[in-house]
Amino acid sequence: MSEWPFLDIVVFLPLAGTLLIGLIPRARVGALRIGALAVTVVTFLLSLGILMNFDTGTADFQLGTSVEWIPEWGISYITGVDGVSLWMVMLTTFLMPLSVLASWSVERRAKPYFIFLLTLETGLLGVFVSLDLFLFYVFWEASLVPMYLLIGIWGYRNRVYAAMKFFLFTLVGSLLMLVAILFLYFSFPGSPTFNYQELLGTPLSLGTQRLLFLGFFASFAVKVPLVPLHTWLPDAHTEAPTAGSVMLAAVLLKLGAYGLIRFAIPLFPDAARELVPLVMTLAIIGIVYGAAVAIVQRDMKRLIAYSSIAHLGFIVLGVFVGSIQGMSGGILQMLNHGLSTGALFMLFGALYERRHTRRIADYGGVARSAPVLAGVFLFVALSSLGLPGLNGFVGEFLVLLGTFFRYRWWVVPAAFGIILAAIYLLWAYKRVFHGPITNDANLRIPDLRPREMVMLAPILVLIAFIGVYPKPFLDRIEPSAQKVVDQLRDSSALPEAAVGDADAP
Amino acid sequence: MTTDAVLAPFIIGLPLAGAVILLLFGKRMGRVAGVIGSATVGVAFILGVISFFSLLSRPEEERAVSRHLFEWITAGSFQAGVDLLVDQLSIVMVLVVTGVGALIHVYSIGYMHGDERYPRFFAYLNLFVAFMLVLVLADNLLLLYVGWEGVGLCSYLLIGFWFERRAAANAAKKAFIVNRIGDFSFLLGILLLAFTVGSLTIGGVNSAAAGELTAGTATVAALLLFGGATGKSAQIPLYVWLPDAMEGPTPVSALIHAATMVTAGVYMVVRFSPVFEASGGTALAVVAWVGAITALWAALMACAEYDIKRVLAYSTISQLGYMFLAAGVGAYSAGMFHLVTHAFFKALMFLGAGAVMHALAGEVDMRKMGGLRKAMPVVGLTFLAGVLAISGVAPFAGFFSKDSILASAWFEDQYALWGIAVFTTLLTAFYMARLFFRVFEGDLKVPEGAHPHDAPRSMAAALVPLAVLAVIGGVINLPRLVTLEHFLEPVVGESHVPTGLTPWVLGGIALLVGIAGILIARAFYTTTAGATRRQRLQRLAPWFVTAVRNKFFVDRIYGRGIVLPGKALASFSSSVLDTKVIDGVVNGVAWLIGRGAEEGRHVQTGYVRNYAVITLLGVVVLVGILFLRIGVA
Amino acid sequence: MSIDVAVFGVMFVVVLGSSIAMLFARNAVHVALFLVVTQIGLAVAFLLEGAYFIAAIQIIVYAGAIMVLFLFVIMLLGVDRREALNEPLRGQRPLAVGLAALLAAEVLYVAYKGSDLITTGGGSQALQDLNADPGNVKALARVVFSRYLLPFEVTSILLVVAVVGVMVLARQMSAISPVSARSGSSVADKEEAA
Amino acid sequence: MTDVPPGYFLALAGLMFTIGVIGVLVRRNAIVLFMFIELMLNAVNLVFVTFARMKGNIDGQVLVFFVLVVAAAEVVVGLAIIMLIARRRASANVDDVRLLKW
Repeated sequence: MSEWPFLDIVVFLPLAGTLLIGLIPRARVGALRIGALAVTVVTFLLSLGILMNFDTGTADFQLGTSVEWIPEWGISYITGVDGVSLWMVMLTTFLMPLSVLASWSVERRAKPYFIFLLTLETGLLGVFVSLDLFLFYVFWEASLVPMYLLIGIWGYRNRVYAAMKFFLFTLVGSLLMLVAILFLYFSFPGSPTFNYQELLGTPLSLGTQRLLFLGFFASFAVKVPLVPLHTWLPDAHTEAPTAGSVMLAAVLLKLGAYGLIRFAIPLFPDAARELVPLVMTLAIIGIVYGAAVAIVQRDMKRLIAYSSIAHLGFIVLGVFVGSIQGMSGGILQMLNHGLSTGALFMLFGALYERRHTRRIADYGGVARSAPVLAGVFLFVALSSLGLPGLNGFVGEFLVLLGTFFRYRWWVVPAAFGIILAAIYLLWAYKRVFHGPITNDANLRIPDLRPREMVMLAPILVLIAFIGVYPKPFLDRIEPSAQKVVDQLRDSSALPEAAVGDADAP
Repeated sequence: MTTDAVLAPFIIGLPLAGAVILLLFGKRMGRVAGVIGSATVGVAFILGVISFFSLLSRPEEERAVSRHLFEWITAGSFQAGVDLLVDQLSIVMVLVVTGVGALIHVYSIGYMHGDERYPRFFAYLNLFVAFMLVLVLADNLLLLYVGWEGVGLCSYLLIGFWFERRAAANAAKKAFIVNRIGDFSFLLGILLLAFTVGSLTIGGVNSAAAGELTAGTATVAALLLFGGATGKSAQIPLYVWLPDAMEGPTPVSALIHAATMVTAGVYMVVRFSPVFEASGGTALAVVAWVGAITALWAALMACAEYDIKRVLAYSTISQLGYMFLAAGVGAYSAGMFHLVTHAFFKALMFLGAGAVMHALAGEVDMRKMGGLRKAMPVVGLTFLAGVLAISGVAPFAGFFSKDSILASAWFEDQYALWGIAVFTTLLTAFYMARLFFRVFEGDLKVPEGAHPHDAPRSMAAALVPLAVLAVIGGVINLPRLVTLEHFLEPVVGESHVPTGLTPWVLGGIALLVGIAGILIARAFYTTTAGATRRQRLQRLAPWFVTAVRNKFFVDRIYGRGIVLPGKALASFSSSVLDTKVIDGVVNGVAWLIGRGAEEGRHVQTGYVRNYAVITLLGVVVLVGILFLRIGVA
Repeated sequence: MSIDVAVFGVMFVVVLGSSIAMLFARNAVHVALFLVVTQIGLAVAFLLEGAYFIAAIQIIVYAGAIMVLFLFVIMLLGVDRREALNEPLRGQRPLAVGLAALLAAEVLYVAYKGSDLITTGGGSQALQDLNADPGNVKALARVVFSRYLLPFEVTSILLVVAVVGVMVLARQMSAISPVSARSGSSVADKEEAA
Repeated sequence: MTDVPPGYFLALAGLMFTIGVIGVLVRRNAIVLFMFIELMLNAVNLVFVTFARMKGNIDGQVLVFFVLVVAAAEVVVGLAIIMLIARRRASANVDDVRLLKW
């Protein structure tokens, strides 16, 4: 069973699925939807094979393949998953069918839409499983294009500006990364290779490491996004169609954090260690700034976008504090944010379909006309603001705990972000769902339809499940997380600030 | 496994299951929802009683059983499980929560009758009870935090139950956010303890507090935890949410904002008393003083309030202050005792107020009421029991509990605190009597169109038992007889009530002060002469009256001082930093490139000959470079 | 030696003079005629350097066929059109002359410094021998049909492409005016002659 | 064969080429422009022939042969295009054809 190359099949199945979609005539929108749904569902089911065959006990890469691609230049096709990428792959395959469901109302140019959506899935999955820097870069850029088109063609009014901004921001970042990759490639002492695992051992001076780290960091920081490189996100989120927002928030943003964990830290551990204060400062600024700005947004999608910035700040903070709690929490939080923010976008997308406005002020009292929608929204919002018992809390708590273990005072502004999260989410919730109905258009908003319930139910179940019993997730994350933490920490210089150290603050 | 350990998960599970069932299928149930909701809590209460007796049946030192359910969060060396602890303290809380909770559920069947979201109400109530039980049964600070935030959530849901009303929606949001501010502090406390102690189990934390924890760490940890308590238990400076929370349905106010949730802070302080003790006095002093000042502060505001529910809300804040005062002077069992009796009489009064509102079509302004005792005798009588109990009139429940707090303060040599507490007793008796006289005594006065009627059966079914408990509740801690104090001793440590004449004298003073308060209120509010006396008194210090009527401007100060600047800063970030500065740079670069291209493209004149000249220039330069590079010959 | 130098001198003056005259001739026909003179002068230069065949085709193809083609087109477009004296592009003339002077200086410098350097192999003598033994045309033919066979064939393709291209253009021209068809075909004819 | 030094021929070629360049740059009639290009080609031919003499083999002359053919093709197509443009715009002035500006 495990001989099956599940991983590679899962990665390329959506791309193959575009051929299927290509065969369906353009006018048969219904068939297109069903086709896309079928492809994504099958992909998800196959990805369960990855989950089942995953060996919990090891931090090594598993289930991958390795074939030479362009041997002259040391380029190979190498894939594999570990505890970090496993969940990212699962998150992608899990959310994709739901995104297709969220795209049910796409009538205009449905065929290319679904083709791009499926291409996007392959691109994203490819990023998460590539263990060859060249391959990684190819997928990295490949995931950019379909998203750009999704925003630029199926977005809302200001979509071209948003798509362009998104594209240029990310492109500038990734070009710096390309330079860094090439530099690394040429400084590798052995026979030239892009193989990630071989490159890990490249001897580099600290100065070089620092530059290369910043090169990678530029790309990932834009994608995360860290303040002040974040302004593409609100625009892109606001203008993107629902499924685009979902994938953007849930998976695309994770590429940045994932890249930091997979590439930036292990490849340049000394530089990473040295630049921890910088990255942590940016992360914390992101937490507080993102949340504060979210409070005053008038546009619901913008608000959620800014909340993403705050959440991603938490993730980066956890990744860089250099403790296993922070790292595990950060990785789990990547999953959590994908679920809850994805669901928030789906829910608001559903609301948008009913009312065709994103302005918060246009709503009010919706809980009366659509109680189930309101209830589900509240549930997801609570997950997003870190209510204990739901998934967000587990990740946030671990991040804070990890931060506290290493950098005591940094935890205060980070935890302050939790208050702000409550403020912006509940205030927005109040303005949208509570209060009297002042606008007659809100009087007859249909409640969630069965399709939407089917789309949301799996997410809600997972949100509650991770909140109550995160152990299966943490168990699989921990070995890989530990490995990265070890790389980030110079064990000789910093003693393990283990739980139980009784030194007083 | 022992009976109590086996039962513990079920005590939580029943209301939780009720909540889930009601949320999912409540819509189709109609009135049955109320019955299911009440039944789950009722059965949970019975299970609690069984557990209680099972605990009692064991020797005193074995009355704490912990049960590990499953691992929750594990990362590296950090572990937090879902563990339940049944001991003397938690079982008392379980009994209060489920007992009072069950009565209020029953009451709600009548009170919420006809509401369109009737099943939803019971779902939320059940969910609340479940979270509250998680809070009190948790054997682990992190799990306690789950309950802690969970009850906050339910409080949010229930305050905003009538979310169509703007005030209700605002109050709900305010409650949650203010609580979150407290929780921020609480969470930091948890992190600190997790770091220094390494374990978050109650036993682990408390034994570490007794042992290796330094005074400095303990002080910081205790104060951070207490910061959480000020939010949840509505103490200065975070009490502002509670009066607004009265926008919720009255049973909610009774259950959450009087009897149970708001006392969670007190429970937590008592639970982690070793941490507070370990700080060497500082933390406890802060707790005591915050409690005392809050008690006085809230009592003052209660005197000027006309909204009956808000009077009760301020009174709750004030009484919670008493409990913290008790905890602060080390009289944990006294605090717990007052917590229990307060749960009885305050729930009773809230329910009574609810019955009044129910009868008067939702009217809450006491100026529009009067003489209702004749119209609704059951309510009037039971309410009177509550008033007497809270005013500390012997032999009602409040007398005993309040007296033990006052005595503890006195014997801990905290005379200033004692003085404040006694004065507050006077105020308490005054404003409660004022409320009673205005609403129930005098000539019949009702808002137009209202037809006052006595409480329906389901409501009376809750009022009467609570009234009985308010009357006789004191017996659970009759000095040197059956004592709660003694029962709780293994958890909170011995309390030493001295013998001799002093306790009697102190008790007498408290009693006299309480009666005095009632008499003053009678002088002011029952006769027509009272009104003129009132005016004369108000003229003495008009600024004070204004200040009290405006709640000392606290809400306004918070609004102007924190919320507004915060919002302004956020707006600034959003509209200036983000759109002008950062996006300005981004768009500026784009503009610059565009502009440069716009200018630069004029190089393309379209004249072939122009291009040819440039080409020639290139050729000349290239040949020149070749000369320089390789030279000739 | 003397006669060679004299011939070279006369050729030099004629070629350069008529080139410069091209610059100043207002009328396109005059320019063309001066160009013919230049090319004939060049043919003399070729003869001087022992390139007899090239000298011949220089006169036949260049001065003959191609220049006739030029004249043909000038006639078609109108003979008496004269160019205006003014220069609409600012700085074009001084810039052109200046840069050209620089270029000339560079080239002349190379000619002055480097003329001896590339004199390798047999030098003039070897070429003289070739011209003597198989003869200039034969020697040329041997090289063209052996070493340069492929380029030669490619050239023929180029010519075919040019022919086809001109025919396409001629069709477009006939869409503009019926007269043009004739000129198009005549171009193709000339081409074949070349 | 002559014993005039090749440098003189090269100098002549260089001057011719320069004159051709100037002509292309200053004249505006498309046909005239073309003729100056021919002049430049001729200058190059002279260089080739001179080099052939200097190197003592005939390859340089072969190249002239090719240049000639290319020049012929170029002239044919070029003149056809000029004709086309001149007919459309009633002018053979290169300055009039500047659609590809900015």
